Amino acid sequence: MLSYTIKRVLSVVPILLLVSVFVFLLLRLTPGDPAAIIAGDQATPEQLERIREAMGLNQPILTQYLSWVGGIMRGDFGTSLISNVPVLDLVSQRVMPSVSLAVLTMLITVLLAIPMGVIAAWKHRTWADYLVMSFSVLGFSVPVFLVGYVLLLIFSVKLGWFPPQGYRPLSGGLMPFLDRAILPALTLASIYIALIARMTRAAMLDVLNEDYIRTARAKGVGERRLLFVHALKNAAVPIATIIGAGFALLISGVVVTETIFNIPGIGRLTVDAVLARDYPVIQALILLTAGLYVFVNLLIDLSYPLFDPRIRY
Amino acid sequence: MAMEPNLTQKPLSLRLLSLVSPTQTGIAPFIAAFMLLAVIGLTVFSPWIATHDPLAMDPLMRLKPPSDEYLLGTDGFGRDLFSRMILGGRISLLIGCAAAVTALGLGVLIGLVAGYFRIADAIIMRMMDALMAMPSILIAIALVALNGPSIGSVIAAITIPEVPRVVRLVRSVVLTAREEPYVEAAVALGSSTPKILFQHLLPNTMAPMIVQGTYIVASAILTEALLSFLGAGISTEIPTWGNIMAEGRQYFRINPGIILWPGLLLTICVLSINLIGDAARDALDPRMKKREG
Amino acid sequence: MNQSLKLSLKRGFFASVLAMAAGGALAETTVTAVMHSDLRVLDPIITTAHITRDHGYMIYDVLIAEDENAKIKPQMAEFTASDDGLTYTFTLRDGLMFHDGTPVTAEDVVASLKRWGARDSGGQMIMDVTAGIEAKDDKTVVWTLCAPFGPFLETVGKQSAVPPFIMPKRIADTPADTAISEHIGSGPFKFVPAEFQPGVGVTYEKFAEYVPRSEPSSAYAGGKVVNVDKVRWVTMSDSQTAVNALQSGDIDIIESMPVDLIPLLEGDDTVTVEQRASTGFQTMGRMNFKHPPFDNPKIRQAAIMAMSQEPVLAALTGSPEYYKTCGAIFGCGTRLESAAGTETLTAAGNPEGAKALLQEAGYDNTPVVLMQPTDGPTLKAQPVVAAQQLRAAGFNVDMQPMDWQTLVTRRASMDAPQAGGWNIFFTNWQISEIANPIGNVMVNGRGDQAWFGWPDDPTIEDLRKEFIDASTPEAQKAAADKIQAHALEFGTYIPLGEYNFPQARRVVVTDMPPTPIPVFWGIKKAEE
Amino acid sequence: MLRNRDLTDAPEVLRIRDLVVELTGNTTAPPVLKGISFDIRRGETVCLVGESGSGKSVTSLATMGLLPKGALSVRSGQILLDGQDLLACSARQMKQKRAKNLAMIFQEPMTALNPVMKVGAQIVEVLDLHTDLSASEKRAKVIDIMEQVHLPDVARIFDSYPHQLSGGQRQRIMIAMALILEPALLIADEPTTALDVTTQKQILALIAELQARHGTAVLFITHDMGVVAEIADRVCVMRHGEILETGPIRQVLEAPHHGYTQALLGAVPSLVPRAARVLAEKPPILIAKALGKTYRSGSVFGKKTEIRASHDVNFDLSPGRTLGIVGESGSGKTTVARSIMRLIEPTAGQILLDGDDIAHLSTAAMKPQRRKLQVVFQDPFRSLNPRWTIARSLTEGPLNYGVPYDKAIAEAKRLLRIVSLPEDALKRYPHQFSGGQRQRIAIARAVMLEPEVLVADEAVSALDVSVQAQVLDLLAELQRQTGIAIIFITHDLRVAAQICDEVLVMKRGEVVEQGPAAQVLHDPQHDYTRALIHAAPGRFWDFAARTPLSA
Repeated sequence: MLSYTIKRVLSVVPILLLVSVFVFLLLRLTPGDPAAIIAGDQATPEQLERIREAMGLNQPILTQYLSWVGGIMRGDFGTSLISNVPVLDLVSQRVMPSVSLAVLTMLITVLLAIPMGVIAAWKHRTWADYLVMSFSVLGFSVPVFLVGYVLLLIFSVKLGWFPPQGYRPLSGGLMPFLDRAILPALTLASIYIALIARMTRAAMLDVLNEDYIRTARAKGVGERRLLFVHALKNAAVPIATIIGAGFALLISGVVVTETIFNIPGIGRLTVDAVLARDYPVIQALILLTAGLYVFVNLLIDLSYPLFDPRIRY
Repeated sequence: MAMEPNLTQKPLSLRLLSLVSPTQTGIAPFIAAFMLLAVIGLTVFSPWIATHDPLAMDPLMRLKPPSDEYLLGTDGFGRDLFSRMILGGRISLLIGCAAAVTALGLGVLIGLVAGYFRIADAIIMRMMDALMAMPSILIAIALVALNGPSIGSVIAAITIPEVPRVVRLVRSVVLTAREEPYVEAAVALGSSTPKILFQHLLPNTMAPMIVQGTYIVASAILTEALLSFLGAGISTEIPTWGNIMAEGRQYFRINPGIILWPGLLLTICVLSINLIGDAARDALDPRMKKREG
Repeated sequence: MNQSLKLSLKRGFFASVLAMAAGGALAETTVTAVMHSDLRVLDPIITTAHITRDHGYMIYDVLIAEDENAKIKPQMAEFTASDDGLTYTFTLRDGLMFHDGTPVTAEDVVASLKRWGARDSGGQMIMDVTAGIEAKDDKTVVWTLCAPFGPFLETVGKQSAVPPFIMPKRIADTPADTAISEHIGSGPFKFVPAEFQPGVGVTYEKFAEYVPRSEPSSAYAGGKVVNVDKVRWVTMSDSQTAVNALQSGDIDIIESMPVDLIPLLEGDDTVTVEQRASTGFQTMGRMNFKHPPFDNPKIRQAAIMAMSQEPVLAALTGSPEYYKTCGAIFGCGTRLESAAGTETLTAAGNPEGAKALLQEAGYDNTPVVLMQPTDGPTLKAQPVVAAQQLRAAGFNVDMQPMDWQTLVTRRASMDAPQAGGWNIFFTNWQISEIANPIGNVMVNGRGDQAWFGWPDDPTIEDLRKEFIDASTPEAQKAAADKIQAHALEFGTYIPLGEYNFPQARRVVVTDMPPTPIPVFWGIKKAEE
Repeated sequence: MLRNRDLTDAPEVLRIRDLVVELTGNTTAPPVLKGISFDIRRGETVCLVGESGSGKSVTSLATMGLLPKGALSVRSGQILLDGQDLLACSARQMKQKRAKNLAMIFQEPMTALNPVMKVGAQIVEVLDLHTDLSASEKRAKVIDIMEQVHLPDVARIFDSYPHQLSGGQRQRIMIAMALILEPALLIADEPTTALDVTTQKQILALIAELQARHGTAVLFITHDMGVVAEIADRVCVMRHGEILETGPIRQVLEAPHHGYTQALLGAVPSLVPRAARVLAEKPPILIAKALGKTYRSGSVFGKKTEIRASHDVNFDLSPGRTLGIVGESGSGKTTVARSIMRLIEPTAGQILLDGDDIAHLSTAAMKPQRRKLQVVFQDPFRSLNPRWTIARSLTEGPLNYGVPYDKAIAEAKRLLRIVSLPEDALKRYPHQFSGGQRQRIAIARAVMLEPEVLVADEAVSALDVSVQAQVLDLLAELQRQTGIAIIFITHDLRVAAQICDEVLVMKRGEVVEQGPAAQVLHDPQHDYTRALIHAAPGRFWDFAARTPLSA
């Protein structure tokens, strides 16, 4: 188990290295020039050149890459070219809103999607199944921002139940947090619920066809126990896997949702940074989100033995 | 005990035939196909259906509510929303199909190589893992920023994050298929590696690729909308559902139709494609799960 | 529905719980504003971005400033000019203090002026004729010129785009092209570093030790009395969100209220929409003089002829209430206003005339690369409408969409349009920035040294010299008229009219100074 | 020995009358069960025997009330358990009866236990559902039944997960679970088919032992006549959803009425090795010397593991001869076959094909050798590319070696006649053929290249016994005509006895005994070979001759 864990953790390193190379190349090939953004409307070409020099944008790409990676090794992700604030400070200011939104979404999703999927599989080819599946396909088919705007229009503008925008930290109390977070979380959850309900259903259908389910029935096990004790635990591995894979979906959903509901999270930070060509910020953020994605999936991988004793590391 | 033959044993063409039999699939795919055809018809024949030139602007007639003159009202430049919406669908569908074809082409090629050659496999899959780990929407925005918001760069931006998914799927199919006795038999019969790759293994990927292709079309249409929404979409000169909605964003409370109508059309279209994809999956390969891998 | 019920619903589902929890701790007043853009760059000297200038007015003070009658008045310093116009003496008033507690000295002023002079285009023109800036003692700064510079005080006292903000010497000693990393001024508000989140918001605290001048506030001059404890600028991803937030009471002010959304606020008597100042912005197009087809003056002329301001302004603004056609390159309602040469622009355009002119000029259908920003609400509309107008006149327009940041980079490229250059783009200016030939960078005709587009136009340079040398307002006006006439004929740039977005505020916020630049002294906020 | 018990006085436990099961919602298709009737008395074992698709498993599932929902349903008939009609019971009543009154064990012990629950808990669950015992009483009762099914180290196994147990142990757990409440009826659906013969023998003995102790009525479903001979009191022979013949075991084996029964019995290969063929003095075409394959998996951190899949295999094979490689699962027999075929590269020894050592040839160097060496795999449904027509599959090999298409097609037609398939088969796809037909096509494909050696890897194991006989005949006929040498990999001693000249017995990667078939099978020297032969079900009976074999 330990050696497997170490091996898995180490296998993350080349992936992140590749990510760092991809990101770096991608950005250095873009035509935008942060110096021009800083200098503003009235700058002359010489002024631009001087700013570029001062920012180190004139060094060879490899030198820039190495100094960046070297910095990361020392825990220094660089400084925003635009606002001159250390990237790590920028990110740490913005992490909590995104993380708390993501966690709330996960909670809502797991609480709703798994029972939905289980019921759909159990009531296979009945109206309950069709209802869950229809919702699920619909969840995949509606643009996230449309869901967001419709929720906003109904629950905030028309009914006035929730504030239309903003974020309150959880540290300020659960209610104020939920007041602002519930609509964004529901928006974000729409596609995620669709994904996980669908996967749960598929995994449960597979499991329900297994011989041991027939064995359990032959023992006289009741339906509820059959579903939630015998079947669900066996379906847990694919469900956990899709929760991990769906994490990518969550990240892109976060970007949109934060824009609609004006939440000061890392999603918006990244989009802003891309549009402003703030290289150090984009690099750090893509690397960090990629790292997070890899880490979440690593955790899920390592959690498999909890669900399935056959998997041993 | 002998095994029961199952559906996957039939050639693809015959399995596709079962798609058009309602007893096999239920009625949903037929409704979906009908809706999709309706949407495609609307967009393909948009020049004849459109009531106005979708590009002609009249800033003095901007943001008009729906009327007999402007069926769905006008947008922020005074262009006819209905005409733009049906033309926009054309571009959105085009982007979706182009992205799917490109992603499948690249993915199948890379996936075949990764699945069959163990040495290439390790390197390719590491790179795919890295690509998968990067948040796709952010790569897409960056790519559009890189090449400018042209149709081509939007297609590329949507395609590239899809490729690793296709590669993984193809690879897993190849890994399974290469253990099939008929592939080993082909080795024993002296067939060359390219022959095995392209004649025995490649056809195996077709069924999952058709299914995956429909899903990519659907998700590409959504991604295009998302990119526009985040300010990295195609220019407003070429209407797409995405940029019509993105422009309508700030007028949502004034005229929700600017977002809702294209959104509805897009949803119907994507929903239909997804339903057809599900039906294709059930018909072609009951055990293949959506977006797994 | 009665008002109180509506209000209580608006407060939200859980918000009442919040109110109870936070009850009683509301002693301090905070004004929250959504500004026209997001504050990211904090160095007001290195950038010309308006939002950074606005930030400068919060935390820094200036030596001299314009009052509401456009007269230069003392602010930090009294000033005297020698009769020959070669020596200016500034004497700092008492009680000036930086936010770190150190007093403001003449040394600080000298350093700040030098950094500004190295960076600002007007400042550079003065520096060209400057013999020296010296601190005579702690309170006195003497600025000597080697030649008279007519608009000296107007330039040092200007508000835009880069006013000479005064900062401590140690900060002002930073080279002019390196961004400063410490934000300490002697202005009426203090910057709160811990609450600065680029892309989210920035907070300013009342600087308790600030001593305002005793005279009443008048535009940027007079006593800057602060009546609130905190000012917070927040970023809202789109204007509709901001409107929602304004109505729900999350914010107090929207600096730049999209006209299209004004109907949403109608009937809501907690909110009011108004023009903050009488002058607004000029929107304009600039052609590239270096490359075909716009290296040909006739074709530039044809482009001007092809265009009409009203559709551009309508698409940009939405309601005639908030725009006006105006051909004056130095702005309408300004001292130097002139309408020479803009008859077609302010009317419906003259596509037929433009066509004829193109034919005459032998236009060979060379594509016009038109850069179109896809972001930025005040920049999106002009290129789209202009492209349509140019096409209608027979131009072959290649509209290339890009985000604003790309555009900013690309417009600096002198390469051919096919090799990453460009032919035409559009942007906006605050009227005060373009109100005279010194501030207005577009009328600079020094070829490669000029602003993007790089016109090589000795005539206009001579006319600018004539303006600087003019000793009377009448002579200045005469010179400016000539510049106007020449610019429109030469195609220096295409003025596309003026617009002025209103602001929206909650009625509890009052006493805002009616300045084009949003300043926050004087503002009061009533308890709810 | 055949059972010979008189149970006519014992009370009837199960009585099935005119049971008709149909495809749900499809009244036009012929029913799956066409009105079958039979009884089982207390302490009696009734075997339902038949080939695939005969409806024997459907009968058992219908009795348990476990027909797949939405696919199959009972149209009419009665299933009386101790006089009570199960078809009239509510779902709730059935739930209570299962495990308590009737229990079932399944074919696949690997999949029939819940992989994520400890086996002890899975047995305890039966008691949870049907009794009010205290926790300690339950545990004691479970330990007791686990001891009754002869599980070793019961305390440890109680807390084990299914994957930690062997197949035989899992099947014992299943039996323990089924019998813990001493149900009146036990349904065993092919309970030993997935097990090796030695394990099968133990499980059959266990069922018999527990039946004797508890007086359980057993409904035993199997396709294997050997097993029937071992365990049945009475036999019901089924085909196409009908019971063709019922009777006491001896009567059915000795004097079958129905033609189908007769054919079925006739197809069972005899355990008696066929007469040795005259050894033609030809030099061996294939020689294996000290052939071995070891799988190494190492990781940077974990310890290196080596799995010796096969070791020190030596044999030589002359044209026209058949070598059998016999062993249970995991014996390494398939590894040997794949090494010889060079689908994998051996790690030790030599393979001399017609004098050339092919053990380590590259892909390119191997190509000219491949045509001398062909293979037929076990699974007829996967050994032909489902997307290719038969013509394309058959001509693949010749075309690879530059044979013109016309000639290849002509040869394909000729071979199709030899394997008794119509010529128009060329245009069809594999799914249009039955398993036996496909296997014949696979054989035709293998001999298209006129190879010197044919490797048949469990080539008849997946086929019903009647089809199996046809395919074996075909192989023999081909060998007679072409003088091809055959390596026949099998786990089935009966098949080996009928087809092989020499036999090589493998156990855990080692060859334990080899020699002429008659000698090895008739007079085994090694304990393991003896155990294997001893475990072959029904070895005391010659089915084709309908007489007991004298030992």
